[in-house]
Order: sequence, then C-alpha cells, then structure tokens
Amino acid sequence: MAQPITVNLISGRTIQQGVAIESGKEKPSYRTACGIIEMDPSDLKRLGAWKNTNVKVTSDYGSVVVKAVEATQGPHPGVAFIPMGPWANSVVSDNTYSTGMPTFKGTPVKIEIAINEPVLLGVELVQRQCGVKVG
Amino acid sequence: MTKTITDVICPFCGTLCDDIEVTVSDDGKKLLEVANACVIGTEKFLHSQSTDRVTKPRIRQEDGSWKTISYEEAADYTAKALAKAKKPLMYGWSSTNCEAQSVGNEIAEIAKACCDNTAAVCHGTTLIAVQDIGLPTCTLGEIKNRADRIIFWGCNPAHAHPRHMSRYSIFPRGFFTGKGQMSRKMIVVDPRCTDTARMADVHLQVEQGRDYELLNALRVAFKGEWLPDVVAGIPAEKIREAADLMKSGRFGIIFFGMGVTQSLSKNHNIDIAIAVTKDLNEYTKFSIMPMRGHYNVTGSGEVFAWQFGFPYSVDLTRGFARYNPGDSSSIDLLKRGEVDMMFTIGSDPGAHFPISAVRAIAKVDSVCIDPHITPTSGVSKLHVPVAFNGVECGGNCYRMDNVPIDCRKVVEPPEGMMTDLDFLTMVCTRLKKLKGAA
Amino acid sequence: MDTVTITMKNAPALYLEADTISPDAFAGKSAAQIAELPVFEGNNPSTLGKYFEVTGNAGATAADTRIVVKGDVKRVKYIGFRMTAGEIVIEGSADQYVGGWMKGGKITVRGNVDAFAATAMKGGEMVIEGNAGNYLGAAYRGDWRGMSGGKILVKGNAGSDVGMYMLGGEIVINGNCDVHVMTHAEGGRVIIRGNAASKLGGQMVEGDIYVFGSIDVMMPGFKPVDEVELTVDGTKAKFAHFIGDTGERHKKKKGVVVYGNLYKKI
Amino acid sequence: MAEFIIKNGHVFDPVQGIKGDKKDICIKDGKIVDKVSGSAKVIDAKDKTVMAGAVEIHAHVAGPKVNLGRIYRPEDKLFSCTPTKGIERMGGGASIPTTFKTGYEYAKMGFAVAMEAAMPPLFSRHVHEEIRDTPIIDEGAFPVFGNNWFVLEYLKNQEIENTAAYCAWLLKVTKGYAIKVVNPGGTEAWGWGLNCLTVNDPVPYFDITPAEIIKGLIEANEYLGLPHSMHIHPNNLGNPGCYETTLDTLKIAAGIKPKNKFGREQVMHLTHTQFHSYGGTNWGDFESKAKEVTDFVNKNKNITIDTGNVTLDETTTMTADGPFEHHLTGLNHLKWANCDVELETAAGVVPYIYSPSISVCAIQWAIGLEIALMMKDPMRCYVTTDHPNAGPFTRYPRVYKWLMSEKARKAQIEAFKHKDKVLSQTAIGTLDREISLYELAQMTRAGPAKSLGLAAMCGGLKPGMDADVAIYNINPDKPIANPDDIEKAFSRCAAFFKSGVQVVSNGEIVNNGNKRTLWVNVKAKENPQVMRDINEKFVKYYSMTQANYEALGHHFVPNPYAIEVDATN
Repeated sequence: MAQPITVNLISGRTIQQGVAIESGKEKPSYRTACGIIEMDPSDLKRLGAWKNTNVKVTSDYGSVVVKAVEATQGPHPGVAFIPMGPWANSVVSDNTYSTGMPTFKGTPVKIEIAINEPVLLGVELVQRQCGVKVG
Repeated sequence: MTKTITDVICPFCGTLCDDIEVTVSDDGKKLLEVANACVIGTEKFLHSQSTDRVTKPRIRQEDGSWKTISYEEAADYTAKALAKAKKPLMYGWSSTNCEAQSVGNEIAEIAKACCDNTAAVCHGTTLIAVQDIGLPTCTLGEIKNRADRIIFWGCNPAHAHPRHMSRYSIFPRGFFTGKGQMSRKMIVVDPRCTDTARMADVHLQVEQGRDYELLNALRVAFKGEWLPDVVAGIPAEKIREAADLMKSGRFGIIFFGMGVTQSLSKNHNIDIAIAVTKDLNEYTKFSIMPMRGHYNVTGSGEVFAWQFGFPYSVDLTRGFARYNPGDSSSIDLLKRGEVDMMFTIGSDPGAHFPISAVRAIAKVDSVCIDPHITPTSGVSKLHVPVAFNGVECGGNCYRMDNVPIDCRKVVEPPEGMMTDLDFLTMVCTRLKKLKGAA
Repeated sequence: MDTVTITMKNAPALYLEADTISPDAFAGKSAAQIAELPVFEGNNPSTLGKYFEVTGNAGATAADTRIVVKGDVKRVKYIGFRMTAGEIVIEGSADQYVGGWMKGGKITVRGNVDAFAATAMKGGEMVIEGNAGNYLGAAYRGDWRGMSGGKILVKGNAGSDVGMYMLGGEIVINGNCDVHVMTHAEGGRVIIRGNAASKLGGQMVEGDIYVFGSIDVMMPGFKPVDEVELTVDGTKAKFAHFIGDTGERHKKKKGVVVYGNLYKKI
Repeated sequence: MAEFIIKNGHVFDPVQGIKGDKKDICIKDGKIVDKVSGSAKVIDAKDKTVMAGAVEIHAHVAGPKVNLGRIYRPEDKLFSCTPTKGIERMGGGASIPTTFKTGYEYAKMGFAVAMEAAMPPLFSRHVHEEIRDTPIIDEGAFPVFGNNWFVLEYLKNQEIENTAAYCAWLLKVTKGYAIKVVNPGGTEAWGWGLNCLTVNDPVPYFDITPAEIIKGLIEANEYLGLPHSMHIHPNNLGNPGCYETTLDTLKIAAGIKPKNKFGREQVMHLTHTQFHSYGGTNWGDFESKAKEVTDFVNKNKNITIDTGNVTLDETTTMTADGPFEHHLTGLNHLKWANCDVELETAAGVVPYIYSPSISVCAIQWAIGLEIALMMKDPMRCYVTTDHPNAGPFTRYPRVYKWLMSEKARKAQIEAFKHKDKVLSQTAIGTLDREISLYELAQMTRAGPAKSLGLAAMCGGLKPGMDADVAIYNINPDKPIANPDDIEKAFSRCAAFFKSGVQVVSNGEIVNNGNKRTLWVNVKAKENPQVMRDINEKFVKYYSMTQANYEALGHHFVPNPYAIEVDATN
C-alpha cells in the first residue's frame, strides 16, 4: 500500500480552465480541465501512483477527489497545482490574514491514491460540499 | 448573406482586446464566426449560441427542484430579499458593464448593503498595497512603444491573458521598439516553469511564498548592500544579475498576478514590488501593472470609487460608505457569518471562493444573476439568466490599465431575455417602492 | 470612578457594531440613558439596551467612568472606539476594532480580541490576556500614520501585521507572533517574547524589534552587525543585532544613517 | 418651467456693472428675463447678496487621476462619509470627494459651472462617465495637448494648420472644451524619466522645445477661434526660482491677438499662478515672486490667470506633470501614483500636507493671496485652489475670507509658526487691499466666464443669460463684524438657482437639476493628411483601435451642450 505524501498546493488559471468555464461549468469538460492535480513526476513516483490516477487531496480546510496528472509546466517538485475552480477551492486555505484574500496558493495538502473514488462534476461537487438539496 | 462586425471588444479577460471580428447572420440573430480572438474569447462568443441555455429565471423549490418564473416575479423576489436583509452582500460586478454597476450601486445604497467585486479574490490585495504605497504605472501602449525590460512576476499570460504578449508586451514593434521581441529582455518569476517562464531570458524559480523576501533582496541589490548567499531559493549572484538587468533598461515594466496577490504576504508582496518599481525610477524609467482578470473588474472598482470613494469591499450598512478589507471583504464577511443575504452578479463565487465561504452562501437567501449555469447558481435560491454582456449587449468596460473601452453588441439575445441593466433597473424601482425612497 | 456594568442578554444574530461602548460616550449618563445609546446590527439601528443589561451610572467625565463588559461579546465590534480616558474591562473575548483609534485610558480584555485592535492608537494602555488578531496596533488602510503612542501588552499570541506603519509606543507580545511585524514602521518598538514567523521589519525605516524566541526566516534586508547585551522588558540578555531594512530609504541624523533595529536573543 | 422673481437683494453683477444695488432678478424658462408674470414665485432676498452662479475655471474633479486619488486614499474618507439624505446620494472624501459630493458641494456654494482641467484624451470616456455622475453643475473638460505626439510632430515643422485640424478632431472625439497644456514637452520627456525645466530644453527624440509647443498651440487655438484660449501649466512648476520659466512662458504670448467670436480677449491662460511664482535657489531661501509675475500680467492684456491658493489643509496633489509628482514624492516620501498615457500625456498623484508649521507652506499660502491682491484687473484673475492641489475646492469660502479681510489674513499670519519668514520672504504683510463683493463677482463669475468664452451664457445676470443665481447671507450694507461670517455665508447659499431650477434652499440640496456637459464642436476644414496620420498612429502605436476611441453615446454624454465653432474660413 502506497503512503500518502505531503506537498504544497497552489491553484491558478490555465488556458483549458478558461475555455471550460466559458463552455459551461455544468459540463464534463470543466471537470476534465479543472478536476485534476498537476504533480511533478518525482512526486507521483513518491506517491507510487501512475499518471491519470484518481487521488484524494486533503488539507485542514477540506478534501476533494481529483485526477493526478503529470505536471505540464514543471518541474516543480514538492509543489502541486490544481487549476482554479471548485476542486481546488475544496481544499485551499481560507485564511485571509484579515486582508480579504484567501491563501489560494501555498496550502499544505496530503495526497493519497483513491482509484475507486469518482471525480465529481463542478456544480455537483459544490452542491454536495454545501449540502444543497437538489431536485 | 452574413455581415462582419469589426473592432469588437472581447469580454473575457482584462486585456480587453478590441480588434475582434465577428461574423453574424444577416438578421443579426446568429453569431457564426469569430476572428482574432484567443481560444477562450472565441469560446465565450460561440458559447452564447449554445442551444441548452437557461433563458428564464428559475426559483428553487422546497424539494430542491427549479421552477421557472417570470422576470417580474424574479425582480419582486430580489427586491424583497434585499429589503428584508440586515446585511446583504452584493457581490460580483466584474463581468458586467459600468452602467449596470451604477444601477447596482444605487440598489446597494438603498438596501444598505455590503458591495464587493471579484478583486476580493484577485487583485484586492493589490489595491491594499496601492493604498499603502502608490502605483507608478502606464497604459499598455507605453509598453508597446517604449519598454525594453518586461518582468512577469507570479503571472502566466500564456494561459491567463493569451494575447497580452502579442498585443502589448513582448512581440509588438512600437515607436521606440522597432525590433519587437529583439528589443526586449524578459524576466519571469514563478515557482513553476510555466509556459511563460519558458520564453524568458531569465527565469527566477522562487520558493513559493517567499516573493516578499526576493523582492526585498532586489532592493538591497540595487543599493549594493550585503545579501545572504541564497534568498527564496535564488543565489545572491543571480539576484544581483537580475537587478542589474532591470537597472540597465530604458523603460521597464513589472506585470504581476495571482502568484503574488494570493500567496503568503499578499498585499505586502505587491507593496514591495511597487517599492522596487519606485526604486528603479532613480536609475531609469519603470512601471508596474496588475494583470487584472475579469474583463471589467477594473471598471467595477472605478465606479465604486467615484460613487462611494473605495474600489471594492464597500460596506454601506450604516448608510454611509466604509472600507476595510478583513472586515468589509466578502470572504471574511461570509466566513464570519456576518451576512444574511447573498446577491451575486457577473461572477461565480461558488466556483472561486474557498468552500467555507460557499457554504455560508448556501445557508442564506440568495440570488444569482448569470447567463451560465454555475456552482453559484447551483447553491442559490433564485437564478436569473441574462444576456451576455459584450456579446448580446454593449456598455462601458475598463481594461487592466484602466483604459475605458465601450463594448459592442454583436448579436441579439434569445427572445425575451433581459440584460443585467434591464433586470437591475426593475429591482431598483421595486426596492425604492419598498423602502419609500425618493 | 463610577462603574457601569453591561451584560450581554440578547446576543445579535449577526454582529453588533457598538462604538458607543466607551467611557466618552457613557460619561455623564445614567444607566437608562446608556441603554438608549445607538448600536447597529447590520443596517438595523438599535440601542445598547436591546442587547445588554446596563447597571450603574457613569461618572461625570470619561476619566471618571469604568465600564465592565460581561457575557459573550465575541460578536461585538468597536468596543472602546476612539476612547480618550477612563477604563474598560471586557471579561470575555471581543471582536474587531477593540480600542480602535484610542487616545487614552485603559482597556483590559480577559479573553481574545479579533483583528484591528488598537488601530492607529495614540495613547493609553491595552492589556489582552488572551490572543490578539491580525493588524494589532496597525494603521488604517492607506494611512501612513499608524500607532503613535501608548502601550499594548498581549499575554498570548498575536496575528499578522503587528505594528504596521508604527510611529511610536510599545507593543509587547508574550507569546508567538505571525508574519509581518512593524512593516513600514518609522518608530516605536515591538517585543516578541515567544517565536516569530517571518517577514519581520520589511520596508522598515526606523524602530526596534526584539525577539526572544526563534525566527523562521529572516528578511534579506536585515544585516547582522554585532552582538549586544540589553535589558528588554525587564529581562537582561545577549542579543544578535541586525539593522535594516537596508533596501528601504533611511533618514540621516547628524550625518549618520538611521536604520531600524532587530534584536534576536541568543 | 417655473417663473421666479428674486426681490430686494443686493445685486453684484459685473456684466451689467451693478454694484450692490437693490434690484429684482426675474427667471423664466431657465433664463434671466426682464420681467415675469404675477404667478412667479417670489424669493425674498432682503439683506442678502445676489450674484450669478460661480464659474470654476480650473479644478481636477473627474477622470482617471482623480479616481486614482480616491482609490488609493481610503484615509481621505475615514470618519467623514456622509449618509444618503433625501434626494442626496451618499458622499465622501475630504480632498477628493466622490462625484455626488463634488456636485452637491459646488452647488451649495453657488457654483454653476466647473471645468475639469486635465483630460487625458485616451481616457475621455472615463472623464465623461464621472461628469455624468456629478449632479447639478455644468461641466466641461480640457484635453491635454502639450505632450501629444501628433502636436509635437506637426509643430516641429511649424504646421499650424495640421495642428489645428488635429485639435479640432480631438476636441470632437473626446467631447473636450479647450486646449490644455501641462509641462509642455516635459511630460513626454518623463516617458524616459526625464523632464524639461525651461522653455528651451529640447524634448528627447522629438527635437522641439517647450517654447515652440506653446507658441504653436496658441496659434492653432486662434486659428480655430476657440471659445477659451490655450490654458497652460508651464514647465518647472513648484521649484524655487521657477518664476523665470513662468515669465519666459508668458513672453511667448507677446504680440499675439485673440481671434474668436466669443468676446474672449486673452490668448493665454496661466493656471495656478501661485505654483509658478517662486524665487530663491532652494527651500531655505525660498521667496515670493508674485510681484514680478503679476507686474508682467498687469501689463499684458492678452493674458488671464488663476491663483491656485494654498488652503493649509491635508490634500492630494494630482497633475499631468508626471515628473513633478515624482519629484514631490522624493520630498515628502508619501505614496506616489503615476500613469504614463501612450502618445499623449502622463499623470501623477501624491498626498500633501500644507502645514502651517512649515515655513514653505506658509509662504505658498501668502504667494497665492499676493497674486490676487496684486492683480489690478479682477476680470483677468480668478480664484482657484487648483483643486485638490493647493487645497480642496470646498475651501473657497475661506480663501474669499482671506482675500476680503486684511484682519483675517493678519490673524492667519500670527498663527504661523514661522511668521517672520512669511513676512520677510513675501509682501503679504504690506498688502492692505480687501477684495470687494463686486470684485469677487468679477474674479469668480464674470471673469472666468469671459475667459472661457462663455460670457454670453453665464457669469452674469443680464436678461437672456442662463438663470444661474446664487443668494448669500451677507448684508453689504452692514460692516462685517467677524471675517468668519464671510466664510460661513459663502459655504452655504441661502438659495441657488441653476438654469432656472432652484437646486439649493437654506444650504440644502432640493433638486438634482439638469446638468449638462459643455464641449466645443469645431467645424474645421477637411484635412485628409491629418486623418491619414491619425489612422496610421492607431494602427501602429495605440493599444486600442480608432473605432473605439471616441466618447460616443448617451451613457457618456447624456445631456450635451455643444458650443459650435466654424473654422472653415
């Protein structure tokens, strides 16, 4: 059994994220673009995961299942990247240091393999996290 | 027959490209082709044509399902919810035009609401820094015509502002920069080797969260003072080389983004980056500019400022304007449980706020005005779909360098759909009646 | 000195802005008159008496008035706002802006305070027996005139941005302190008896920081100069002395450049 | 529209030469008329002073740098924001009020017109959005030309006709009012971090001098016959010894005659003269040269000036003189904002505290007053604070007090920490002139209106003119016991009518009026070369397209009032 690893999580825009939010956040394309975590190959190895494996990311602020992919803008060992969106925001630090701004970049997270857990669609993920009753 | 509309403004990012060409059907009802825009902008124009758009307001029922209602009913609901609330938060404003923002401000004034725009999770900390230290900046044409030192700090225009480098910063041949890219040196500071960083002459792969230290080291290097061997993961020698490269230009610019506004130190990162810029003006000419995200977040700040005196996070609950991010800012208000009604327009906090703040939205009465189905509409009680601003209606917007550009309408919205301005005006009229305002 | 005791009886659903809880506003008033003082819950104007039980009459002046705040006031902002004299004792924890813009008198908080306590403080004394939030003794947004006088003691920990734009006065933190201490300061001193995180003294022009515990990461703009033996807040010890921020502008006094000082206990 | 008759007031109207006589003023359909019907509403102005609405010739009240000032100075609003009140929207800001507060404050003091003194053409749409949101007062805006690449290139070759054609085009697309020049050449030099401190310093690359720019723009202005003259903020502002540059600038107007149909007699308006009348070589021997500057202006009738009075407040300086603001932040170390605008101009913003305890500030205060008191013809010298640079416009009543009362001036001098220095470095202690109400009406109404080419429309109470009428609680028959009464009376009108609508009653806003945007529409000769040049510059050097440059449409200029100029002959 592979051991969970700890990395420093940042989030941010990607061009795929930009296209996906304009084509519809309720659609699977949004999940494909943003329901991922970009990891350095060395971190993937440390985790003992193949690329395109579902992983569970957990921080002091929450947890979320995303698909682990190999970093497209690496190398960045020790740093992982989830594109800006509800998947990242399920785990980022909401500490604003009284500036109004959450700490979207620089949240320590634990990553563990979660092959059998699904990555939810964007709207669905938020509704579940918030306990919204959906008809 | 089709017709082509030129000089169209792209309502996606703060680059606010105004050279888009859009081909529409002869009756002006169908948008057929988009030229000159980046892939995101093209998608924005084309998505307005999708057939599965929500075109009527919907209200969530007890069982969680949506019920379609009229715009009149939606305006009634919104006005009543605002009138009733002790501390409504009216958030968003960055993807709508200044005229709608202006009516929104009037509503906020009557409702005695807190109002905030997406700077809250974007360049709000930049605004705090500007308030502390100022901002030597310029318009984007100055970069095109003069700049020979381009620094991208914590931003990735290759992804977030796709046409920025070709239109303004790296490639264009301007009046004093006839050789285009050849006349410029490019420095990128980013903890990742981003697609932007790969193009740079110098990439400083800063340790995440230590931008403040690195910027401080640059200031120390300008003055030739003592430095530790390594700062933020960068050897002192490399820092001194970068400092000399900056000083040796004729006209330099620092563009910065979320890498610094959202990382540890936040406003202080910007504060000291501005101090770096100010220092460099002792040696050469230097400017600094935030890479604003939403196409009209800048405009929202401008309208807030000339009407209320503050660019975002404005608290009108006491009947006059107050401002203090940390207190009057959306994330803090929501997280602390200070808000009893949420009104969202022209943005998607459901997708872009930390989940603890989104949970607070889901708990209270809420209205979401947005052409799209979004995580915010997904947790709101009322969803009011509207026409796409900048595609289906025009209106003034402000580019990242504060230059105002009037957006164009290029195609008709689906029949019966209202614009932000139309709907807000209806809400305003109703709220005035409820509050007995003049 | 006359004592007025206010006890929270109906907690607000949201947050209460009670800038009237100050000896200056209470002075010369009876308990009944104090109960009529305005407070706000969001945009809803109300009175102090709707939330608090008020007993005791105030003294003739602020200096003659002592206020004891009882009950849960964790959701009450602006206690001691702009006070000039007299005394406030908060028996529990309070929210933001405790003693904001205060000029004189004394505030004692038995519990914690949230952010922006003692914003732009000019004088007087504040004792926080628990923890302080962010921006303790800092300037208001955009203002270059931060805390200029008075004394603050925090027995627990403090948040980020202690003493931003500080010009004078003293802040003592017995516990630990989060990032950014005395940013942009031009005077005054901050004593941290516990550990400091990082980013101390950034853009500091003048002023003194003393750290008894550890510092996670030093600012590169602080240059080690020597070691000195000092008595700080009653403790005699040897300190490593740094000057900075060397990247920032500094005044010259009698031809000598004046830096900010950072002393770290060895 | 309603009719009004204002009875029994003491009327001061330089346009008709009325000096405090009791005279009824009749208003009908927005205009002053000879008489009204019996149903006219009677306003009793017994023991009160009646004047035309005041005219602000130079203030920074709308646009990007003003708003940058608002954005970056939350502390300017701390504890001073005002709530919604009746029909008044909420307001805030001491030195840089919000747009609503700006309109209300001007109206409450009896102002009918205000000119935004520096509009960066690229940002004209912003300026007009703010003007739209500034209630009651009519406003125009001066686009800046003195560092514009078209102007620099045309004038390098002395192409006055092309310069004029370009000016006419720019006024039209920006909905501008006049040709404004700020630190000619110096602001372009600032693009490289440099400056032009004399009228003969060459502008980098463009191979032209400030003197040539100034002369060329005066000539272009007269070629077109615009209502206002070239309006200049000269080089070298605010430095000890700058008065020499000022005199060199003024000399450029020598011999040039005004050509226009608006009754304007000057070809150059020198603005905020106070900042340009400094002697000495450093801040230690800093002294007034108000006499030298006003002597020159007194002798040369083709020049008008405004004062730029220092009000001794904490304020926010802002100017298109980019290098000056950089210099200023080096002096006071307060936050510095700057924005260079492609092909056109720049702007800077720095907070400033005019402290009565600092000798330089006290001397600046004295110089501003000296200028007004030394100018012989009040029709050529107008009171301004260069809002907010020397102080906020809301302090006008205090400036009037100092001008009208030697006692008030003496009291202020006594209060200065360095009063001896003020007396030794200026002549303020020797001036006993007290501005009369009639002279004040010249300096704040008839004079600026004439200089702006608006003499037929405003600044007076002659039948046919716009019914802008202010009534103040001052009885000219009685000596003023306390100079503070002057300040109080001018701070809040007893009543103010704007275009025939009563907008202020007992100092309170009672109507939001019908504000207009004033602009100058020049019909110029067709000039294909200039049109080609414009097209080329947009394609090659601007960051936006020409098609999106114009301030066009209802949301920018909802209620335009175009002053037509025919320059085709």
